[in-house]
Amino acid sequence: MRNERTTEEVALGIRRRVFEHSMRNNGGYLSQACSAGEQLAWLYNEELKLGAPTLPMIPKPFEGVPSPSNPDYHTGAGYNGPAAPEFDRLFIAPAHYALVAYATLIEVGRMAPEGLEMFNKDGSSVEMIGAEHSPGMEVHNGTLGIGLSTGAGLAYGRKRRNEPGRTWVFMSDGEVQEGQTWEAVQAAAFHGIDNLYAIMDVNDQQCDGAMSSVMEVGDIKTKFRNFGAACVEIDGHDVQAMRDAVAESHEGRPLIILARTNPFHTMPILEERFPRLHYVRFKSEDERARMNVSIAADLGVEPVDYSH
Amino acid sequence: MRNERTTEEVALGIRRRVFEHSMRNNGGYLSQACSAGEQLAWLYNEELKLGAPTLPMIPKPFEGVPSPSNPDYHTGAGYNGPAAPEFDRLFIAPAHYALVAYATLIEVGRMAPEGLEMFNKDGSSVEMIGAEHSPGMEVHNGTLGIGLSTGAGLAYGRKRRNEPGRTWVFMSDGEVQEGQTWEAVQAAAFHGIDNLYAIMDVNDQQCDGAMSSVMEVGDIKTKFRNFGAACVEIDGHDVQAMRDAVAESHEGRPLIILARTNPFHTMPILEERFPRLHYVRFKSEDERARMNVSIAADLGVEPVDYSH
Amino acid sequence: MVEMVSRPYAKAFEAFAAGNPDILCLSADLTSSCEVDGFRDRHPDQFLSLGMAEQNMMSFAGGLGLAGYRPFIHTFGVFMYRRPYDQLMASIAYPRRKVRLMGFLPGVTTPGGMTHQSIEDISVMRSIPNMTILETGDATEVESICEAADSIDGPVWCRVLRGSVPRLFDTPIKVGEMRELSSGDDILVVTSGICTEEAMRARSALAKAGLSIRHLHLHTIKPFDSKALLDHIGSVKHGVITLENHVTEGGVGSLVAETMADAGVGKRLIRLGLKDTYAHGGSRAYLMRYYGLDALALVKGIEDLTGQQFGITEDDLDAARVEDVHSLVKAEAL
Amino acid sequence: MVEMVSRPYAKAFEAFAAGNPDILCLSADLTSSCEVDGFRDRHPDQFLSLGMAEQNMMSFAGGLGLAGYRPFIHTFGVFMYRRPYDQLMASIAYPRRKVRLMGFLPGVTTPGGMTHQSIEDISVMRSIPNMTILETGDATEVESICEAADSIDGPVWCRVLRGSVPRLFDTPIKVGEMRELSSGDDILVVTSGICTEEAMRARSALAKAGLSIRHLHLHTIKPFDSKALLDHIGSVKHGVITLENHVTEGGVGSLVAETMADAGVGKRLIRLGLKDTYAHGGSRAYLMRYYGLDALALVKGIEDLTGQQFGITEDDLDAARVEDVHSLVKAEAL
Ligand SMILES: Cc1ncc(C[n+]2csc(CCOP(=O)(O)OP(=O)(O)O)c2C)c(N)n1
Ligand SMILES: Cc1ncc(C[n+]2csc(CCOP(=O)(O)OP(=O)(O)O)c2C)c(N)n1
Ligand SMILES: [Mg+2]
Ligand SMILES: [Mg+2]
Repeated sequence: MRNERTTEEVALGIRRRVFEHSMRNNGGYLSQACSAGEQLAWLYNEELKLGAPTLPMIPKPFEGVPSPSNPDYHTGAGYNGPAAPEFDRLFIAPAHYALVAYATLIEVGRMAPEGLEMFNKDGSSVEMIGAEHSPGMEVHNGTLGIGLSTGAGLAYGRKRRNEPGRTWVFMSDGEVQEGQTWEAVQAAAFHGIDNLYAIMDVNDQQCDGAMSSVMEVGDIKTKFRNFGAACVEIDGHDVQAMRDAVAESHEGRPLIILARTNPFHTMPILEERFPRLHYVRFKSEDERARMNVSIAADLGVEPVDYSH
Repeated sequence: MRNERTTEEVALGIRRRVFEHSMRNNGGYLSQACSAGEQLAWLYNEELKLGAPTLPMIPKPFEGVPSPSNPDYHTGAGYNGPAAPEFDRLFIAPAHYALVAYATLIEVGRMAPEGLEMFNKDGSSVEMIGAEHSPGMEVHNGTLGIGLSTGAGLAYGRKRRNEPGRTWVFMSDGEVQEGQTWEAVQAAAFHGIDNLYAIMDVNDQQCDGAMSSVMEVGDIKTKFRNFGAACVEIDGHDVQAMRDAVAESHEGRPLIILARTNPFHTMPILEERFPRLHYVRFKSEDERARMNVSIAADLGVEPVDYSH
Repeated sequence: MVEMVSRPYAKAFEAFAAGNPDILCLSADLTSSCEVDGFRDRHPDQFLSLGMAEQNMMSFAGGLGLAGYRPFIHTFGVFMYRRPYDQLMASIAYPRRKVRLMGFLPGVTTPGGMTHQSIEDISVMRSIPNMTILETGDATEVESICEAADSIDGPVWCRVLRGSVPRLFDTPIKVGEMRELSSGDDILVVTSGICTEEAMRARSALAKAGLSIRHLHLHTIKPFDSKALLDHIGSVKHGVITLENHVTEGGVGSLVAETMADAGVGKRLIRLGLKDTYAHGGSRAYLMRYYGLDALALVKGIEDLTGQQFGITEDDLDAARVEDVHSLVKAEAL
Repeated sequence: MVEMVSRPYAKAFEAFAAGNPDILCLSADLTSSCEVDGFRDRHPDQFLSLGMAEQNMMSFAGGLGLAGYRPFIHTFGVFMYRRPYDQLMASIAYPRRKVRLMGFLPGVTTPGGMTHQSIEDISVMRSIPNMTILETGDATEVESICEAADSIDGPVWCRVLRGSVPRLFDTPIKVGEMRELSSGDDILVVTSGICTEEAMRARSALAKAGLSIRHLHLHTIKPFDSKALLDHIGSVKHGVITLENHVTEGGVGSLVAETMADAGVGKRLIRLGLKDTYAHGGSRAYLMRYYGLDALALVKGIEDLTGQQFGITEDDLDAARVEDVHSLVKAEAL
C-alpha cells in the first residue's frame, strides 16, 4: 500500500484536504496540518508496517459505545489493518489531531474521501476529537497525556508475546506538561520497552498560545533522555531526517523523535493568527476569503468554493 | 528557640526517640530517622524562622475532621508557631515521616515527650500518617506527590502578599516517581516562585525496597534542573553542607536540596533488613533484642526496656 | 421566543472578580474555551496560567487557599476532577479551601466524546464530604454563579454553561433553595442544568394533555433541602420523574431516590438521564435525543409513570433551539 | 468462635494466577502491603513493578489489556482511583479492558487517615458505566475473589480484605447473587464488606429482643439484581436498613434507595455509614465505633426504624474481634 507517491506528496495532499475542509466549515485544526503533515505522511506512507484495512472505505455510522449489550462493538483500528503480530500499531495521542489523521488515511488510500465529509456530523463515527470508533483510532485519547502509557503497556505485552510489530505513539508537545507523560517514559525505560516508538509534533503551541507563555517546558529532549528514553530532535518538515532518526539505536529504551515544526508551515498567512493557532475559526468573511486565496496559492490548488 | 544545642545533637536526640519508640512498639519508621535526622534537625534547629508554638505542649486529642459543623477545627501547624508573614512554613510531604517529625518537635522543645506516647493511639491527634491535625502538620500529605504543589501555591500567594517568610517542603525521593512532582517544579519555575524551598531525603528506598529495583529514577538533580529548579546535591548527613546549599542563589526559581542519605546511618545493624527498610517491624523477639542492644550502643543509650 | 444571552460567564466573572485582590483566575490552557480570555487580557495581574497540568493546579490552588486567596479555577469540568481527583480530595475538599471549581461543558454539552464529557461528576461530588454543588440552567444562573459560589465557606463545584445561553429565570441563584417552576399536582418533575429547558419545552403539550405538572429546578444539589422536596412530593398524586444531564447513578435522580426512600414515600420515581452508559460526540440536541435527555424523553417517562399515552410528538413540543455550530459566541473549537 | 484466616489473598492469588500466562500481577510499590510479595518472589516473570506512579500504571494496564492480558492491579484502593481516576475511566472502563482492580484497605480498615481511606469508591464506581463492583466480607470471599473477578468480561473493582480475616461463609462468591444470611420478616438489613460481620454480631441480641431480621450480604454491588432485593423488601414489615464501610451518599445505601424509589416501595430506609464525613486515623474497631459503622450503630438504627428501644448494650453483642495491631499476619506498616 505504500510508496505510490512520495511522502512529501502525501503531506501536501493532507494539507490540501485539511485546508479545503476548514474553508468549507469556516474553521478547523488547520495549523496541525501545517506542523504534522510530514510526520503522519511519513508514518503511513513509509515507516509503519500495516496490513490492508479491514473496515469499509466509507466509514460506517456510529454504532454505539462499548457496553455488554453492544457485542458487535469495534474500534476504528481496522483502518490501520489487522492487529496481527507482525504489524505495527499507532496511537494518535492528541486526539484533536484527528482531522489531520483522517486526511492521512485518505491520502494513503485507507479511507474514502467521503469519510472527511462525515467529520463532526451527528451520527457519524468520524468524530472531531478522535474516538475509539473513529477511523484509524484504537483508543480514546481526548484526555491528553495518557497515550504514551497505553502504548508502553501494549508494547510491553507484545514484547512478551514475541511479536515483531512495533507500537508507535504520535504525541503533541502540550502533553509534556502532564505529569503522566513522565511516568510513562520512566516506566518504559525501566522495563526496557524498546519496541515503543513515539514521534512528537513540537510546534511550540497549545490552546492558549505559545507554550512559553502558557507553561514553559524547556528542553524536552534533555528531559526525555534524563527520564531514560532515547531521543532525537529533528526538523519535523524534513522527511529524510525522520528516516535517519528512526535508525537511532535504542536498545532497552523507547525511542522518541521530537519533530520541531512550524505551526504555519506551507501556509504563511496563518502567522496572522499567531499566537492562537490551536483551532482556527475565521473571524470574518474577509479573513476567510483572504486566507482561502492565499493558502490555495501556497498549496497549488484553486481557492475553495465554500459558498454553497 | 534555637541553637541551645547543636543540630547534630538534635539529630541524635531524634534518633534516640524514634529508636526507643520503635523498640517499645515492636516496629516503626526507624530507617527514616537514620536518613532524615539531620535534615529535620537542621530545619527546626537552625534554618526555619518560626514563632513560638501556639498549641499546647501536650497534644490535644483528635477533635473531629473539618466540616461546617466543626467550627473550632484547626490544624497542627501551631506547633510550628503562628502563620505570620515573617515566619517560614514547612510541609512534611511524605506523611509517613511523621514519627521523625514528631521526635524533632520534641527535641526542639515544641512538643512534650508525652506527644510521642500518643502516636497511633486511638483518639489521639498524633497520627501514624501525619494528618492535618497532627502536631506540626498543616495539610494532609499521606497521598504522596502533592506536597510540592501545595507549597508552590502557598509560596506564590505569600509572594503576592509580599510576605518575607519562606515556604519549605520536606520531600522523599519516592515522590519523584509521581508525575505531579514534575508538574509542580515546572509551574514553580514558570511563575518564578523563588520563595519556595525543598529538601528531599534521597535515601534510595521506597516501600518495596531499593528504588532502582522498583522503578528507576536516574539522576534526580539533572531532572530538577531541566524542569527549571535550582538544585544542589549534598551529603544529607553533613549539616554544614546544608548551610552551604541553602545559600545557593536561585533567583526566579525554587531551590531544591537533594540530601543523599544512608538509610541505616548511625544504626548499621539495620542493613540486615536491606532492601526492606520502609517500615521495620521486628521479625522475632531475637531480632528485636539484638537490634535493641546494637542500636542502643550506637546511639549511646541504654537498651530499651520494652518488656512492660 | 426565549432570550439568548451571549457569553454570560465572561461578563459576570469579570464584573465579580476584577479588582478583588483575593480572587485569582486560574486556567489550564483552556482560557478562551472557558470565556476568561478577556479577563486575562484586561486583568493579567489576577490571572494565573497553570498550563495543561491539572494535578498541580489543584494542589496549587489549595496552597493559594491556605494563603487566603479564593481561586476560581477554569477548565472543562471533566479535566477538573478526573485527572486531578486525588488532589481535589486532599488539597481542596478535605481542608475546605475556598476554591471555586468552574467546570465548563457539563455532560453532553460538548461534542468531544467520552474524554470531554463530565457525565458522573455530580455523583462523585455528592460523595465528597464538604463539597457544595451548584449547577447552572440558564443565563441568569450563569450570571449569578460567581457570587453564589463565592458565598460558600468551602469548596464549590459548579457546572457552568457557556456560549449562547437562554434566559429562563429572572432571579439569581439563592444557594440552598430550589425553583418551583410550576405547581401542578399530578406529577413532580425535577430537573437541573440544561434539562430544565427541556422540561419547559414539554410543558404546554403536557398541559394540553390534561396533566398537571409540578416542576422543580435544582441549582443547588449539595447541600440539599430534602424537607422542601418531600413537601413537593407530598403535593402530587402520581409520582416523581427526574431528568438530568448525567448518568442515572449517583446524580439528581439518586438524590431524589434517597430522599424518597429515607422518608418511606410510596410513590414511584423514574430517573432519566444517561442510563449507565458513556456518550459519544455530537451536537447537544442530537445527543440529548440519542440518549434520552430531552423533552420527548421526559414525555415518554411521564407516560410510563402514568401508564397513559398522550400522543405527543416532537411537533407538539415548543421549538427546540438550534445552535449554530460555528456561531461566534462559541469559543474556539472545544 | 469465628475462624480467622491468615492472609487469604496471598494464597488465593498465587493459586489462581501462577502459571497462567495471560495473567500479570501489577504492583505500585505496595507489594507486601497487598500480600503479593510471595508471588513476586516465586513468580517474578508474571510480576510487574510499576513503582509509585499510578496514572501510568492504569493506562499501561489498559495497553496490556489490548495485548490480551488480564492484569491484576494491586495497591491500596484509594490509590487506584483517586490519583489515576482519569486513566481508570479512559484506559480501562470505557474500553472494557479485562483489568482486575484489587483495592486493599477499603474504607476505615486502615489507620492511615483520609489519604488512605477509600470511603467513596463504590459511589464513584457505581457511576462508571461498564464497571463491575465486588466487595469481600470474609475469608471465603477473599479466597474466591480472583476467580470471580476474572470471570467478568470487562473491568472489575474489588474491595479486598487482607491480613487476618474471619471466615463467615462456606461458599464462594457467585457474581450477581446475594447472600441471604437470615430470613426474618420484621426488618431487612443489607450489609457488605466488613459491616456484615457487625450485623452478625448483633443477630442474637436482636433475636432475643424479639426482632425478626432478614439479613442480606452483598458481594456484588454492580451489576445489581434489584428484583431479588425487592422480593426481600416485600417480605419484611417495617423497613430496610443498610450498613456500609463507605459514605452514605452513592454506595450500597443509595443503591437500595434507588431500588426502592424506582419501585415506589412505601417503606422507610435507614442508610448507615460514614455520614457525609471524612474519617481520621485509628484502629478499625475504634473507627467503626466512632463513625457508627458497627453492630451497636446498627442496633440504634433498628431502634430508630422500629421506634422501639431494645436496651441492647455492647455487652449483649457477640464479642468483637480484637486485632493485634502488630500481629505478624499484618503487612508491614500500612
Ligand atoms: C488532560 C487534558 N487537559 C486539557 C485538555 C484540553 N486540551 C486539548 S488540546 C490541549 C493542548 C494543546 O496543546 P498541544 O497538545 O500541543 O496541541 P496543539 O495546540 O499544538 O495542537 C488542551 C489543553 C485535554 N484534552 N486533556
Ligand atoms: C499516591 C501514593 N501512592 C502510594 C502510596 C503508598 N506509599 C507510602 S510511602 C511510599 C513510597 C515510599 O518511598 P519514599 O517516599 O521514598 O519513602 P521511604 O520508603 O524512603 O521512607 C508509598 C508507595 C502513597 N502514600 N501515595
Ligand atoms: Mg503543540
Ligand atoms: Mg525514599
